[in-house]
Amino acid sequence: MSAINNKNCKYISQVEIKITFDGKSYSAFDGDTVASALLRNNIRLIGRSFKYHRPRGIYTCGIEEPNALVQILNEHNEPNTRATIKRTYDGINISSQNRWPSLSFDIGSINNILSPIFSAGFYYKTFMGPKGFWKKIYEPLIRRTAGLGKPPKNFRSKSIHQNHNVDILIVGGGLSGLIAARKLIDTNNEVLIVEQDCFLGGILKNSNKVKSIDGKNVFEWVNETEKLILGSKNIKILKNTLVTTYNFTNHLIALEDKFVGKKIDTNKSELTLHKIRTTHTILANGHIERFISFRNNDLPGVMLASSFEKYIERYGVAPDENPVIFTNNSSTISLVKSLINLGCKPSAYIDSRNKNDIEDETKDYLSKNNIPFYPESEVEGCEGNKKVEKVYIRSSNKEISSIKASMLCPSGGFNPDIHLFTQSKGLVKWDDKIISFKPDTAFQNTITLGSVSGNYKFKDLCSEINKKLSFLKTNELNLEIETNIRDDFSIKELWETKTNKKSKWSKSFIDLHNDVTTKDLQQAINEGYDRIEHLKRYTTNSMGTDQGKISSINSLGIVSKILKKKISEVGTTTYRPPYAPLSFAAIAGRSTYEYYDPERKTPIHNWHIKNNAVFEDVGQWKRPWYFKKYKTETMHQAVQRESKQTRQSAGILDGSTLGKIEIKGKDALEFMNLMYTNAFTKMKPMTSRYALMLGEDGMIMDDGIICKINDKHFIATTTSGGAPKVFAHMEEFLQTEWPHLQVYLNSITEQFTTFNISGPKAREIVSKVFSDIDFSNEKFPFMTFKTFNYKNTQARIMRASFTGELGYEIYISPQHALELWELIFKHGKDFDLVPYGTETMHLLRAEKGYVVIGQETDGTVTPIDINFNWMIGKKKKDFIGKRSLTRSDTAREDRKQLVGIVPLDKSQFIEEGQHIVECENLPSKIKMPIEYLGHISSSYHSPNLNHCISMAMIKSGNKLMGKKLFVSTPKGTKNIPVEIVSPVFIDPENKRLTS
Amino acid sequence: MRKKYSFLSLIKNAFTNNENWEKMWESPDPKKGYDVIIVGGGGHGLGTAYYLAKEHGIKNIAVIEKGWLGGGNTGRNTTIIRSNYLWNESAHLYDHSVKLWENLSEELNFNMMFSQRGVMNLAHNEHDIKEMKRRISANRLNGLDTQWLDTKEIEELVPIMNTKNLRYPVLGAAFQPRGGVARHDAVAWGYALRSNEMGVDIIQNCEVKDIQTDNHKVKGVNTSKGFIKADKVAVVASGHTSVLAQTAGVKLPLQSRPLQALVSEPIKPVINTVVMSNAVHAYVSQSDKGELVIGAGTDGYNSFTQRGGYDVIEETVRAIVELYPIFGKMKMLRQWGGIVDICPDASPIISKCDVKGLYFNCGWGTGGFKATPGSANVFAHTVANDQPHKINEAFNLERFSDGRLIDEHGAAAVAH
Amino acid sequence: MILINCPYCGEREQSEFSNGGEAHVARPKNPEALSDKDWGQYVFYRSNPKGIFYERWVHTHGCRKWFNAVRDTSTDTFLKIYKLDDNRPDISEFKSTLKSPSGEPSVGSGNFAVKK
Amino acid sequence: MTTLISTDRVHITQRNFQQILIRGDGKDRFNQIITKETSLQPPSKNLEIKTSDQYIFAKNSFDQWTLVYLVERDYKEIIKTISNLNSNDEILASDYSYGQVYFEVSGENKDEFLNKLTQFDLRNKKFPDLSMAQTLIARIDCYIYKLNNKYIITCNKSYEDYFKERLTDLINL
Repeated sequence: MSAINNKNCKYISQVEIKITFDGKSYSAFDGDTVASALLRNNIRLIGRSFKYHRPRGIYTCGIEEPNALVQILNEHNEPNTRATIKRTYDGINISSQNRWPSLSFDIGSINNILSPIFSAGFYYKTFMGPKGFWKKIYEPLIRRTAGLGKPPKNFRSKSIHQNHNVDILIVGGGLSGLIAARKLIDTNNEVLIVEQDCFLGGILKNSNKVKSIDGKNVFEWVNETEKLILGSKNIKILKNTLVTTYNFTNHLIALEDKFVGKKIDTNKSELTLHKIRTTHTILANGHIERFISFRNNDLPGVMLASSFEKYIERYGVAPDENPVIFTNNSSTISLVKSLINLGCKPSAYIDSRNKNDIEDETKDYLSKNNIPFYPESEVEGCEGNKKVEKVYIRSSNKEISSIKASMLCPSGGFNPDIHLFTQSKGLVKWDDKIISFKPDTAFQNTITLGSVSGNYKFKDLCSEINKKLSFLKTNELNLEIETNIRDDFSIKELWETKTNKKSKWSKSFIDLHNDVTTKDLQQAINEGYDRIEHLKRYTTNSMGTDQGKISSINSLGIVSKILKKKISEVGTTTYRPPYAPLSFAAIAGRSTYEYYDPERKTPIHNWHIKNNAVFEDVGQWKRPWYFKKYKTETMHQAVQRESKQTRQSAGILDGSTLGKIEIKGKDALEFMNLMYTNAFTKMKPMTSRYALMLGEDGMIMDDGIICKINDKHFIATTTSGGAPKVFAHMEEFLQTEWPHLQVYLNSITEQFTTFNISGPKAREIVSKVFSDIDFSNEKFPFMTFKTFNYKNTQARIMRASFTGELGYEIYISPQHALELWELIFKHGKDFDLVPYGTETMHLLRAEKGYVVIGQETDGTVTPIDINFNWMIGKKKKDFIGKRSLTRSDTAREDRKQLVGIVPLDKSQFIEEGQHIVECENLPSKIKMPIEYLGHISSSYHSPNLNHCISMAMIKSGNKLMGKKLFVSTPKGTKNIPVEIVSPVFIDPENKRLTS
Repeated sequence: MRKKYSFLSLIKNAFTNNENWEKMWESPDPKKGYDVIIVGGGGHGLGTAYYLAKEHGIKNIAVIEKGWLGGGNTGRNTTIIRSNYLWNESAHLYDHSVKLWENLSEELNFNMMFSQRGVMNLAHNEHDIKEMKRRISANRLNGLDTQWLDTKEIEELVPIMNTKNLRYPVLGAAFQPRGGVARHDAVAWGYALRSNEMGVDIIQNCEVKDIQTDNHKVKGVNTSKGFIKADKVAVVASGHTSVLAQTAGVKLPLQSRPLQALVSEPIKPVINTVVMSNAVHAYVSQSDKGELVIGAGTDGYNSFTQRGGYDVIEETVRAIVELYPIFGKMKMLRQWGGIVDICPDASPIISKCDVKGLYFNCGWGTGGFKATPGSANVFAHTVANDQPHKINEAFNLERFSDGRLIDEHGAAAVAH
Repeated sequence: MILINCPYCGEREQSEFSNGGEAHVARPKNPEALSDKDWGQYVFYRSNPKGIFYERWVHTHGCRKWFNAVRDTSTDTFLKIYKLDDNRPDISEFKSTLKSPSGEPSVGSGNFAVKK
Repeated sequence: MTTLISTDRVHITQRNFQQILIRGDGKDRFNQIITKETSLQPPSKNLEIKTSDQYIFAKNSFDQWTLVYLVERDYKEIIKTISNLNSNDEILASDYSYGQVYFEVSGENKDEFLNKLTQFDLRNKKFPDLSMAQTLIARIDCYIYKLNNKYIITCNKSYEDYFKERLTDLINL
């Protein structure tokens, strides 16, 4: 660790740890970031730039870093990690990115040699070669050189969300944030302070600018303040947490790293995403230093002045003993003082301001410490092999001299960090005193304090805060703040320095991350991309992972010069959230992987598991798809077995997932007549009816069976998928269209489990189970139901079936569900009762010609299309969707209608989804579209008929009974000859249902 | 074709330090009047101007854009191109577009970076499978190249995808090899370049306030730069189309909703095809810069803020982190929203209306970018001949009265 | 995310609510009397203003009650929330921030951050 | 009553209660019938709870009340109460006794713990004692009752396993 160590830095322990960078081992202090650790070992080269693969070093000391992105190999290869933020720990294994074979020798730098050809937007103007070349040759080449880090390894994170509801959120635990917090101690506001570092203090700990507060040194004042806050009842502090997103109505997102400086324990949550709902937001997130464009301003060894100062003060390491300082403002003198305190000395102090604008204190201090001083001068450029070796200075008389130096610290002034403020939809305004944008009109309850509001003075900081927080009616707080720099900030506009070097290869960068040069800006404007958004998209300026934090305002400055417009007229590009790259794992939180979506289970779910059910996802429900009788039984075999056995003896299905709605009230009958197509007026009590529900567009939305207890009390069942939609649909019309109707609704889906038993032997089985109920045909006819008391619970049995066999639907309280289900099987054993799943249910209902909503219907099918005219109450004045049934298109004769289809050759199988055509063969390569009559909606091999049966929706199907047509096959060109038949394949007269 | 771009042009300009590239398009002030005014300077609007000039010889045209050209939805979509729609009319319209995409770079001599790397729609349950098998069969009969992939084939095409160990496993996919992605900005810039060369005026930062009509015939438009006369006005301004139609007394059944998207930070190539998953609202492809471009669902309410709610981002990322485990260690770089104008049947409107000389092209919902060249081509035909082209005949305004809808919402919700 | 003040339950996260589209579109009393065109207007056409918009919300994951709201769709600001049976507030009560039909509002939408 | 989680600052037990869901207009006649059948006064203010150690009577929304019996009663009585209520046309009562699951959450850190699963504002000034709310917890529709410094959370039985896994998973993260 050869670099100068600032012993009296209080934020770094002297405990040594070992880190590995590109395979070599280095030692560092516990508390170092990757950047400060590498600087401690005098490592300058850290990566290769995005496009030209030029050598790049550490440019800043924070989130705004454009260059130092590294890969953390022992953390699942996490790419694009900011070295200036990532804290090291013993054993961390870091590798540089975007270079092959090695960092010092990178083939990619060929792009730099060819760079005159690769000007801005070059890829729009070439690579158009012969067809397909782009995909096969050019694109793979470009994609391989682009992209920074290598892809990470698979990682199932356990990061969580933490929601907060507070009155006041303070973003930033720096000087302004702490002053605001002290004013709020023990008031009745619930306050949350969010700080991105692991220490409070902000500028107090990151720089040498403030000497003392109320006579105490800054470290003591911060500790004293922190104790006061932690002692308060109403203020909480979140450290290592960065606010990334400012949503509408004061809802902010912040990311907390729970393993800062520690090895990640993968079965703990390594990140917490805080979702903060606040009444007031105080933005005290400070400012960001911007750079200056000059020749080779991307060489390793160029580092922003305040970042250099932060490495000394915050991390206790001086990256270089004699850096050159190049500034256009009055703030960099504090860096000089830091260096002198360490026994170092800047090798030159270049200040571009006019001689008489430069403060006397600065001039005196520089001459007292005989530091070479170049007023009214600027850096023309710098040179060196993969690091700064020489700096060229253009003095006030325009002559250029050069000096030896290994580090160059530019400072182009400071931008208030307005990213979050603009995300909050606030408007910013240009301020000529600080030559930057600053917050102006807030859109939400947003208050900006300190340097983020454009106020760089320390003296009147307390009065600004007291005034802005006066509405909170807290105590006045005034502090005596002593500074190492003159209080009023002065700056002279300087975006770039020109070079008189005419070489095509000399580059002055405006965006270090995406390798955009100032020449690219000029070229883009020449080509007509003069709107700032066009410029950004054409040159990709400030579109990198740093979003141009240290350079986007500079690009506006340069563009306004070229266009001869004021900067506020040029405007800014959209500040798109997040403020800094935000971990996907944290955004997802714990609601993913096994918790992505709930698994809803019926009360007898475990019985299904014990009996080898294979499950299917139906919405959030897990429903038995089929039951394996033996280990190797396939679905086909199981379904054939279950279907045959149900028709021959008896089968039972767990139908608990079907929606059930209880409808009761004085006007229940009128309501039901309006909601469904059927007429319920003449329907006798204790009977049930299959009913259809339409949308206002006349298309079928859901179906179900309605049980009428009396004119004022109904129970409706719905499809499993349709349950929430039908309940909401009923509530909507009751509340918004027919509030005069007195009707109440309750969803009772989970209050009753439902067992559907059907088959020739069904009556015997249920008679045994419910011995006190008379199941004879006379006493218990088809489509009627009985309510009874089962072990003191309300129960109901309805005679209906979706299989076409004699069937009963049993509605029982979940409390006795398993016990009853097992009792049914006990009795059912001697009648060969078989449990079946949804696949068999589909097959059996298809044999019977019953439709499934969502399979035969797809939102474009009316009741008439599937021969349900009988379900439409003709005499009813109105019901939802009725008017649409008579529209010209819905009343058309040639609409698609429901038909049955059987192959002429009984051994052939028709695939679902295939289409009905009139031609026997299809061309192998279909050029012109082929007319088709419709599609196969359902198709099964029926074990009861021993051939394939299908249902289809085809144009004017009713007129095509008996016609011979063809059905396409997924791959082949030979179509299957078929015949159009009635969709009811079994028991058309419904004898089995009604006997 | 005056400006010629090629590798040679890059080398020639390298010698002069890239200082004298020619201007792509001019940004003049509007003339008093034009034969045709196109309201909306996105891909569709600029494309319509190009085809009017190139195929119908109408050159006295102005494209009027309220902001900067290509700044609306053209600059805010996830750049996916496909044509595997269910109904014949949609399949023909979108495939007309894919055919034009296939040599648009050559035609405009401006690289659209159209990469036919295939588009895959994942099936997560039995209902998805049935719906996709039907769509594949319908596509095949319409001459499209959609095919069924089983899980093994999917894993070969997308090695980073986790198909089995997730809440709704991937059971298969419908795959269209001719689908893919393109560079969205290049479309607007390419069309602007070439139509400007043929004499079309491209007027930026000029907002159309209302459309002037006189007994059911269009007269011109009032703009922030004064009144401009025109015999024909073609409005192609996505969500704002219904606002402007209102000023001419025409009602459109549009609803404007935010549709959000996000990109990850750039990494080396990991995915070489486009993967869409409707059930979990997550669409993924990788841009040439290495960023993974991810599309989310629409927000549930009308809005023009080009933002949308944060919960929509969370919904999509929840699915993606499970579907692609490498995302566990990657970061989101940017999130934004476009405004998609949706028709009740999720199909567009490319149609005349009761007012003579007034035409509308809107209602593209989430399908706008992929349709850009095809839509512009048939809209130009409609405007030039005052008669719809065969391909966009069905996408008229009357369908909302007679009920002849083209419902692309896909099958109704899950049932059984 | 937007905070919505349910008239019955107070301020709740927007994820608890569902939007019901344009408000005050009463279902025709006698649908049979309408022409195809007029019936089509009721079923398919809803206004789509950029600016002041009268719309319906329902507290789906809460009290499940429907209510109305006036919202500025250019900035997603709720200007007024009122119950179903309250009468429709007059549009003059609300001042849209828009200067022109499709102009950007004077208050930023995050896209035009610079005060003109 | 089974204990799900028991740390020093968060305590969660799973309970079982009988419950009746009542719908009506809340006017005088409605109140009279309810008082007659249940011998309890239904609360009239939205989201308000009336409670004793025996029961919780809550008004959940404009036309809905829930009566949760904290101490188990003879189930025959509950069925009788429900059918008596239903004999009035303008009242709908449904038995919610066995289709729901119940969790009791107490402990000093209960708010911060629950706020890992829901964005709902649990602070007293927004969610006062003796009040209830219907909201989303762990992506599931729940009822949450606040009484003497503890919460009773109920949701549909089909979510039981998922809800319990979410609670137990969080405690050790």
